[in-house]
Amino acid sequence: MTIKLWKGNEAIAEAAVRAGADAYFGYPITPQTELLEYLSSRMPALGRVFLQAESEIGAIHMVYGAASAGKRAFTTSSSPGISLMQEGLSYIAASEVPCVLVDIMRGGPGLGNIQPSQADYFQMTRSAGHGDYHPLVLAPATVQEAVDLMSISFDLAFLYRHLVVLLADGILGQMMEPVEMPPLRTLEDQMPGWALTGAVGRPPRNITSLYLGAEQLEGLNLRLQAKLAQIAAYEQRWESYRTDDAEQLIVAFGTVGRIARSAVDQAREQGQRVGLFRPISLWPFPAQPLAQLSRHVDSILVVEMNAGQMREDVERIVGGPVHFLGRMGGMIPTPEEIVEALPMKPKAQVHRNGSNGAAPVKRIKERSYAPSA
Amino acid sequence: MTIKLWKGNEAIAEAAVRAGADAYFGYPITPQTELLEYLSSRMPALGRVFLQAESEIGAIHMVYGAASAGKRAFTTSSSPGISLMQEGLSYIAASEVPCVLVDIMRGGPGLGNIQPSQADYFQMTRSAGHGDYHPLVLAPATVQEAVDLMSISFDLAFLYRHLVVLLADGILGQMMEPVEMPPLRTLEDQMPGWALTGAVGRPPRNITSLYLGAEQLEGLNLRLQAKLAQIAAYEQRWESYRTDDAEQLIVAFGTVGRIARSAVDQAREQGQRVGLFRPISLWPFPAQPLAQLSRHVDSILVVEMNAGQMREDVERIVGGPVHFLGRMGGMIPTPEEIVEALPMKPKAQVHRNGSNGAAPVKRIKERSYAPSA
Amino acid sequence: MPPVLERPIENQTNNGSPVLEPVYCFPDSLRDVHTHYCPGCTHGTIHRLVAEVIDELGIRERTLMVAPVGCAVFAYEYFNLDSCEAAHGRAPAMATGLKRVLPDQIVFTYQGDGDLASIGTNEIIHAAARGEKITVIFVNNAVYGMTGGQMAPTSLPGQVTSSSPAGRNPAIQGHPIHIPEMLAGMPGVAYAVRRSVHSVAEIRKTKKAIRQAFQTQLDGLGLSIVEILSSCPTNWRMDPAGALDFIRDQMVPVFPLGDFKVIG
Amino acid sequence: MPPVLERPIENQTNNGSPVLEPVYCFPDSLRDVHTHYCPGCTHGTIHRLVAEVIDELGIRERTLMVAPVGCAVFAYEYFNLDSCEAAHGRAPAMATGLKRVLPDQIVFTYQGDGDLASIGTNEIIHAAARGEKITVIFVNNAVYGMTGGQMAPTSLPGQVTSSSPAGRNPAIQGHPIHIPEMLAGMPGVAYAVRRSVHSVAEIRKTKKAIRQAFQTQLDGLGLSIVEILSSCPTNWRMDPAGALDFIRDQMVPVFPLGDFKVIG
Amino acid sequence: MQTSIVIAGFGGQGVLFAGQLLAHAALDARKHVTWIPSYGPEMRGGTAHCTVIISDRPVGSPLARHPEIVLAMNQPSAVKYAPLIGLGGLLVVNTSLAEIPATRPDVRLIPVAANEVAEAAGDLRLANVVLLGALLATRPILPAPVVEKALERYLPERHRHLLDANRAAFRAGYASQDEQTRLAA
Amino acid sequence: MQTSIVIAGFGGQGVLFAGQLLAHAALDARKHVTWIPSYGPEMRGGTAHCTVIISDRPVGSPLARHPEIVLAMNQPSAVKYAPLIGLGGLLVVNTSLAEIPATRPDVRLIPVAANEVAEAAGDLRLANVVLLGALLATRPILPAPVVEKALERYLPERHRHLLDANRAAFRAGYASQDEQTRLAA
Amino acid sequence: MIRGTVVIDRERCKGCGLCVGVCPHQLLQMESGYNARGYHPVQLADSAGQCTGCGVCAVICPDVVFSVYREGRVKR
Amino acid sequence: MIRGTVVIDRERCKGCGLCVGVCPHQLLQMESGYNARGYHPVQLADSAGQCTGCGVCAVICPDVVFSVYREGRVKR
Ligand SMILES: Cc1ncc(C[n+]2csc(CCOP(=O)(O)OP(=O)(O)O)c2C)c(N)n1
Ligand SMILES: Cc1ncc(C[n+]2csc(CCOP(=O)(O)OP(=O)(O)O)c2C)c(N)n1
Ligand code: SF4
Ligand code: SF4
Ligand code: SF4
Ligand code: SF4
Ligand code: SF4
Ligand code: SF4
Ligand SMILES: [Mg+2]
Ligand SMILES: [Mg+2]
Repeated sequence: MTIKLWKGNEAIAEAAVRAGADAYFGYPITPQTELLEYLSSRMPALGRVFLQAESEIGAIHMVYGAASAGKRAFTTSSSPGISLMQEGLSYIAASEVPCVLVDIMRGGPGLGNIQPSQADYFQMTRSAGHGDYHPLVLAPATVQEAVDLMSISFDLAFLYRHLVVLLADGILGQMMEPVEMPPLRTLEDQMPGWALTGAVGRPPRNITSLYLGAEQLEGLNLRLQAKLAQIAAYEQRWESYRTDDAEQLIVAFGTVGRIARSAVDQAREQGQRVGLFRPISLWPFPAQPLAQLSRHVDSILVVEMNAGQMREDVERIVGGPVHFLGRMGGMIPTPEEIVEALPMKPKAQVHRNGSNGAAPVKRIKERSYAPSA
Repeated sequence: MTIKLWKGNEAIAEAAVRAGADAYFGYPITPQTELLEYLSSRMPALGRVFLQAESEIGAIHMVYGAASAGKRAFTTSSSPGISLMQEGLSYIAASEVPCVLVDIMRGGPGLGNIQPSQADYFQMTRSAGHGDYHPLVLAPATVQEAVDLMSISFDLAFLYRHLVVLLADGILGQMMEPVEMPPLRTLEDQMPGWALTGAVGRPPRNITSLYLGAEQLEGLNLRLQAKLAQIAAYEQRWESYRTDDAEQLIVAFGTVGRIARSAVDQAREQGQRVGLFRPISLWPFPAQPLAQLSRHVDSILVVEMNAGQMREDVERIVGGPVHFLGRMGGMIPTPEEIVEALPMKPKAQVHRNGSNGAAPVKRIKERSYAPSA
Repeated sequence: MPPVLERPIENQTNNGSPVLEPVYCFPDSLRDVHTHYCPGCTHGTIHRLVAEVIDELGIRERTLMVAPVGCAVFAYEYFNLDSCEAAHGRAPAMATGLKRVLPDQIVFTYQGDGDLASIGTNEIIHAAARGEKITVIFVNNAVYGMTGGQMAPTSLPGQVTSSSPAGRNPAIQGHPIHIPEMLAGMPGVAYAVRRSVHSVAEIRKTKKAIRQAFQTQLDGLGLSIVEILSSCPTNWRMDPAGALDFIRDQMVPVFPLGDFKVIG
Repeated sequence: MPPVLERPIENQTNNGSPVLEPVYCFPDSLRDVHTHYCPGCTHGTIHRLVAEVIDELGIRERTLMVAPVGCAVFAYEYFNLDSCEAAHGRAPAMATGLKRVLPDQIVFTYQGDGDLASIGTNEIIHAAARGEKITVIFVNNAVYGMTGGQMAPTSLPGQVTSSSPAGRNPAIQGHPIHIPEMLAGMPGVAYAVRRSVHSVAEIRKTKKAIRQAFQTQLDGLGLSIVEILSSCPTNWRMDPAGALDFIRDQMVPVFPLGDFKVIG
Repeated sequence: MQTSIVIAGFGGQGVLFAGQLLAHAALDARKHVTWIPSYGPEMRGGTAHCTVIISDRPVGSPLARHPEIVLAMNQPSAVKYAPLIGLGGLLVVNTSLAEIPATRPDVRLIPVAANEVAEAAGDLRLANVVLLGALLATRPILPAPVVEKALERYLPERHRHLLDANRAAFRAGYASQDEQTRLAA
Repeated sequence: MQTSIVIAGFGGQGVLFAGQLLAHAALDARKHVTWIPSYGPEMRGGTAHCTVIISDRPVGSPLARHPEIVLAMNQPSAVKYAPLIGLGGLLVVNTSLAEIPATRPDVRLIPVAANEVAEAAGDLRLANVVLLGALLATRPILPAPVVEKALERYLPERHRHLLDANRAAFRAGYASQDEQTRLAA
Repeated sequence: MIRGTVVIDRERCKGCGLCVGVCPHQLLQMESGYNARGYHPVQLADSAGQCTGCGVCAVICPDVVFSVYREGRVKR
Repeated sequence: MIRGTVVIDRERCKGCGLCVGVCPHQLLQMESGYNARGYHPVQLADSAGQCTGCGVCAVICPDVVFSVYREGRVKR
């Protein structure tokens, strides 16, 4: 197999194609537009469905429709567009229709900007929209990992009949990295037993999220919760890096996860025993492995490109407040900045590059409940 | 002042009118429609603006517009409609335009049903939409409290130039209770210094959520976070009931909070030392008082009409797992059920009403991370 | 001439009278369940017409329905078809998704006026602009029936509803919206008509139009839509017969019946 | 005759020549800042026309603008007016909110074709149906300019864009959508026209239309909308002059210029 | 002291109003009180019910899974609620439209031919008030005069002309049980 | 070993392609590599830049606040990036369009009249490749032949006819520094 | 005149009365009794055998209550 | 013929060239130099005083670069 340079957005698109995507519906929004543009020629070339929708709301409901027919359907967007999909996502989850969503996050709130961000963590891990459920949320740190996760996302979606979200940010969407692409999968046209195909010689099938009776709707919810418990049991993904002897633990996901990796290396060079815990599945959050690791370290530093959203999960799991470094609005933490934010300072003062007159870094760094309370 | 029976939805509407609401824009959805219907005659009668929008998206952006003119503007909806407003809410928060939203929650996910629910806890407390912010979320337990909170909501919204959410459920919207209404406030027409009124003899004003530069957008976010920290410092509201000598603590909000109050009384009658902590502001969550209380009790039971959304906050704040009782889809926990879910059993077996052949109660009751991990 | 089923289901002897043949039976495309519609509500009538057409065209096993949010929210339980339930207003988008991946199936939406002409206007207009080969059964009863009779964009000037207690005032709340007229101008739309179910004669014409709408889809010509003026005795606070008169006397003048576009 | 400002701003002596009077100056209603528009992009032209009209009507201090999401997203920084920035497509709803609470102010939206004719179709149609007394400047450049030239509902048949690489195929992606024609049928709409800025003569006609649109609002007659065919040299991959020719030769035949409704 | 009352019947039988009347009266009697209807589409054409809770202290749940008192105005309501009544509870049943259901021995059963009594009092539609009268005669959860007063104060404008008929119906209902109670005593 | 390179200039000067070329070459040389552009509306008519990171181990941040190497193709880029260059870094500046900026003593400055050199090599638009040549002559972060090979392999189809000109421009850029380096030596 | 008859699905009827108004021979009337859902269902009062099987009752009925039968072969 | 002139805001010009094509007397041309934003701005080459102040350059210019002046009183 060959390794080629791929732009993140295009690599994700191609990975979806190779994973057997039958239909794509989307709406342009920076920084994910290349996904849509790439698919606008690639899907028709393979005789598959590509359709630019009139809006994100249109797109998610087209996906809902195509997925109801048992097809591998997906859409992609970025933060404001994802907000518009919240109702549709809730319907999809409640109807137990499998589908895949890619969110290439950008700066918010509001129109914000088009720079990278991780501020959809809450929006995606805490039930997209109303009601009780969590999408299965996967957060790659490299283009290769994005491709690998995209490759299994439809399988996961169909296995659990659930919504699978690939959560990345503008950096991952826009950057190029070497990628080994999986081969194009040819899927037999096997219609799942719940799909709408026309009621030929069988009773009709309905796909709905309406359960008028409270007991019926509680029944659906108990079924969903049971499914989520299963997903939580089987689908936790994470990476630990140099944690074996770590005294200080950094927790970071996605792009920040890879930056933190550099920070770990830098800190190690300076003699600090630092490790990295990088959740890959954000829901289910890899709670047990983190809880276990947390017992062996002296301090935990969560780093995010948001105001501390994953931090809340980490605090809940480790049972107390943690240190936090957050950059927002498209500002990207540097490895140096992360090292500097580590609570325990190295004994020896170490020379460090990169302090030549740059403006002082604004950041949130704290150790209390207050703003996240 | 007179006390009268009021239906929750109508009482909230009247309270908004008396608090000086200038403009209402809304879209029908059960179980909050009476709010809209009531205002459709009440607002025009006072020469104020009532407009039925074409959708919830239209409604929230009309509110955005009217609020940008410095007016007291609000809308109301229920869970699926709230999902549709997520993008607009994020814009409003980012633009720092004050506005008030009432969410009379119903069963989800998806179309679900129209029965009461508390499953918008995440959607409302964890940044409505994309980006880093939290609305100020107030959760009344009685119609009187709903009226009292509605009465201050515009003031809070204007004080902080922020989004204030009154979060209730179908029960509170539909029930009648005695209410003492505050008087009709007459507000001088004082235009705030940021409002769009026409640039008469002053430089133009812009209301925007666009900050193209990463530093600028981080600047906005730091300003928002500082404001949220202030709100967290000043706007925590809660009620403690019979907690002085409590060995077991129930934590519940809104309608479940009032039901839990009965459960506390019942358990006390059975000799159990039980107390209730009822957060009234869900964001900011009254973390300190709960943390303090938690140190004096043997066990904590969180009860919600959802799968355990507030539970995550409680676990984070008390630093470990708690007991949980959740009903969903419109099922309403009874005091008896809550008492039964209390982890410590009373020593003496106590006679209890209400077990005459009713179907066994389905519920989520657990003590582990699994499904919420 | 009464509507005649293509295939008489059974012959039977009735009280010793001569052999009687069924001329009117329960359609295959409906399920024999009780509907939740109010007495006299013409949603039921329209359900039957659609089912009869599907039966007559012999397409039951390849027809997919997208139900709306509105009083017809349970339509998927009443039709004997594969079907799904869209979010409020989004049925045309969901139908687009279905039809694009199953181009040989027949896909139709069944939508109310709040659903299609208010929250979901964007979805119907763009399905029409794209020329989606779907059929739209658009039931206009001039109110939000399901939520208790609030004003709809189709409510008549002066109409008192639970959210226009002083009567709809066009100067404040605007004029009723005319969907087939609006869509007829689009090349992607092949069939756009308005009918009513306020009398036996009109019901028969409506059935013909529904049939032609499905035929339009079978012929792959573009989007077909039949707006049907329908009654809501409950929210109009009328008896069922009075409600039909209201359609005839009040609604038809505002929503003229007719063909706005017929291709093929 | 060149457009003439009502009030000559200054007299000045230019290189010893006789007294010259200004006939064309920088409008008060624009701010003297650099815009981010591409060279030759006619968004700038349209900005100027709107500003001149506001100046000439003397309504700068009571005019509120709602900017869109699109290349004109920064319009609020370019106009010397109180203004705000709506979410993508929602400008008519935001304008409704503003106008309803400030009925004496002049409220206008400035929107692109992706904004108004795609994601925001619902908002414009219902603002029109309600007869909101707002003015809509609708800039149709047949692409999503801001995001890099994807197909819009207004893209021409055959037009190659970054999301219709084989050219827009009406059989798959539908035909272009005609907004003023669609709105003209609504009683709430008082003025609905299409203009272009591809030549000096058309620019002058466009200015007159913009003026009449604002006058319509001043007269309280209903919603006024001017669709303006505009260039996007960058995404069309043309030089600015070629882009104007493209409007004339390719766009105008698909989007005929004209008055679709004029009341008052 | 806390009493929960469910009033159930067909839509149109005035069950919601009967409950509101009780709630108003309870408030007038300076009690804590809640009223909550069944709501939503299932109301349509089907059955309706409401729950009233009257108490000496703030009311917790406004709903009662096992109400102490049930007023069943039709057959489906009688069938549905009879088994749910709380220990030692009371079932008032409109025998004009319902058969007397089987009840547990601890439940007191009050059959009233409410439609007939109402018709006699002037209007068939007053069966709801008849049942209220019968209830208060049996269990004085509120003083009857307070309820009569509430009738005067809260009868909606459009039914004002029926005030006397309402009062008569209430008294007839009350009298029916008064008598029976006396007979039973 | 890790090297971060920023290439900046006007839109249309080919800064993104120059970066991609470097990235392709780095991959061909079996290095870890990332490339990331500036993106979004500010590209329009204004300046564009991209960052390439070439490393012996997996790349953490694909961005560098203080890049070791900057190729500034125009004046604004030179002004913006000169002060940001990392300690001991390198600034290659296109003196055809930019004045030589003031730099810190630790920064090595390579002025190249790239437009002129490119024009001489056959096409003004090849200034980007000229600068790359100059860079590789100065700091051999990759072997020059690998970059030339990459040029062959990754030049987009529509520019194929310019392959020879590209190669010539690259060599001219390389030669310019080769010579200067020799002179400086 | 063609002779015919109708079969009424008593439990489906919601007693809306629409059919009563359209039968050309006034053969339909409401029962005084209730069906299981609490409606007065319609009944055929055709002792004279006047029903022609014209089917307009079936056309107007929103609840598919009627099956209509006619003497002789079905016309196509 | 009316005499006039134009004043060019050199820094606003984006060098799109539209004005060059519409001047009836071909009085406008692009500078070879750059302005601060990197564009070749337009310049007036009217040594013969041919400019009539007709203003069509101002009408076509998307970037409000021109102020136009004319001799005599402004017509109203
Ligand atoms: C997003 C959302 N908004 C609002 C509602 C509430 N809702 C349910 S049905 C309905 C109106 C239906 O009216 P119409 O489409 O005219 O159908 P009808 O009931 O009249 O047949 C509304 C507003 C909802 N379910 N979801
Ligand atoms: C909800 C949402 N969806 C998508 C976008 C991305 N977006 C920004 S501008 C734009 C298109 C603008 O096109 P148009 O309205 O035609 O304006 P133009 O740039 O052509 O002037 C899009 C899709 C967004 N910002 N928000
Ligand atoms: S409410 Fe109206 S539309 Fe809905 S079922 Fe009843 S009569 Fe029909
Ligand atoms: S991209 Fe197109 S519409 Fe946008 S500024 Fe450039 S030329 Fe104008
Ligand atoms: S078939 Fe005709 S005649 Fe017979 S009952 Fe029906 S309407 Fe009357
Ligand atoms: S029309 Fe149908 S539902 Fe109505 S009364 Fe007649 S048979 Fe019954
Ligand atoms: S005003 Fe007229 S003549 Fe003078 S430069 Fe401009 S276009 Fe030419
Ligand atoms: S039209 Fe304006 S921006 Fe274009 S070249 Fe002429 S002066 Fe410059
Ligand atoms: Mg309707
Ligand atoms: Mg556009």
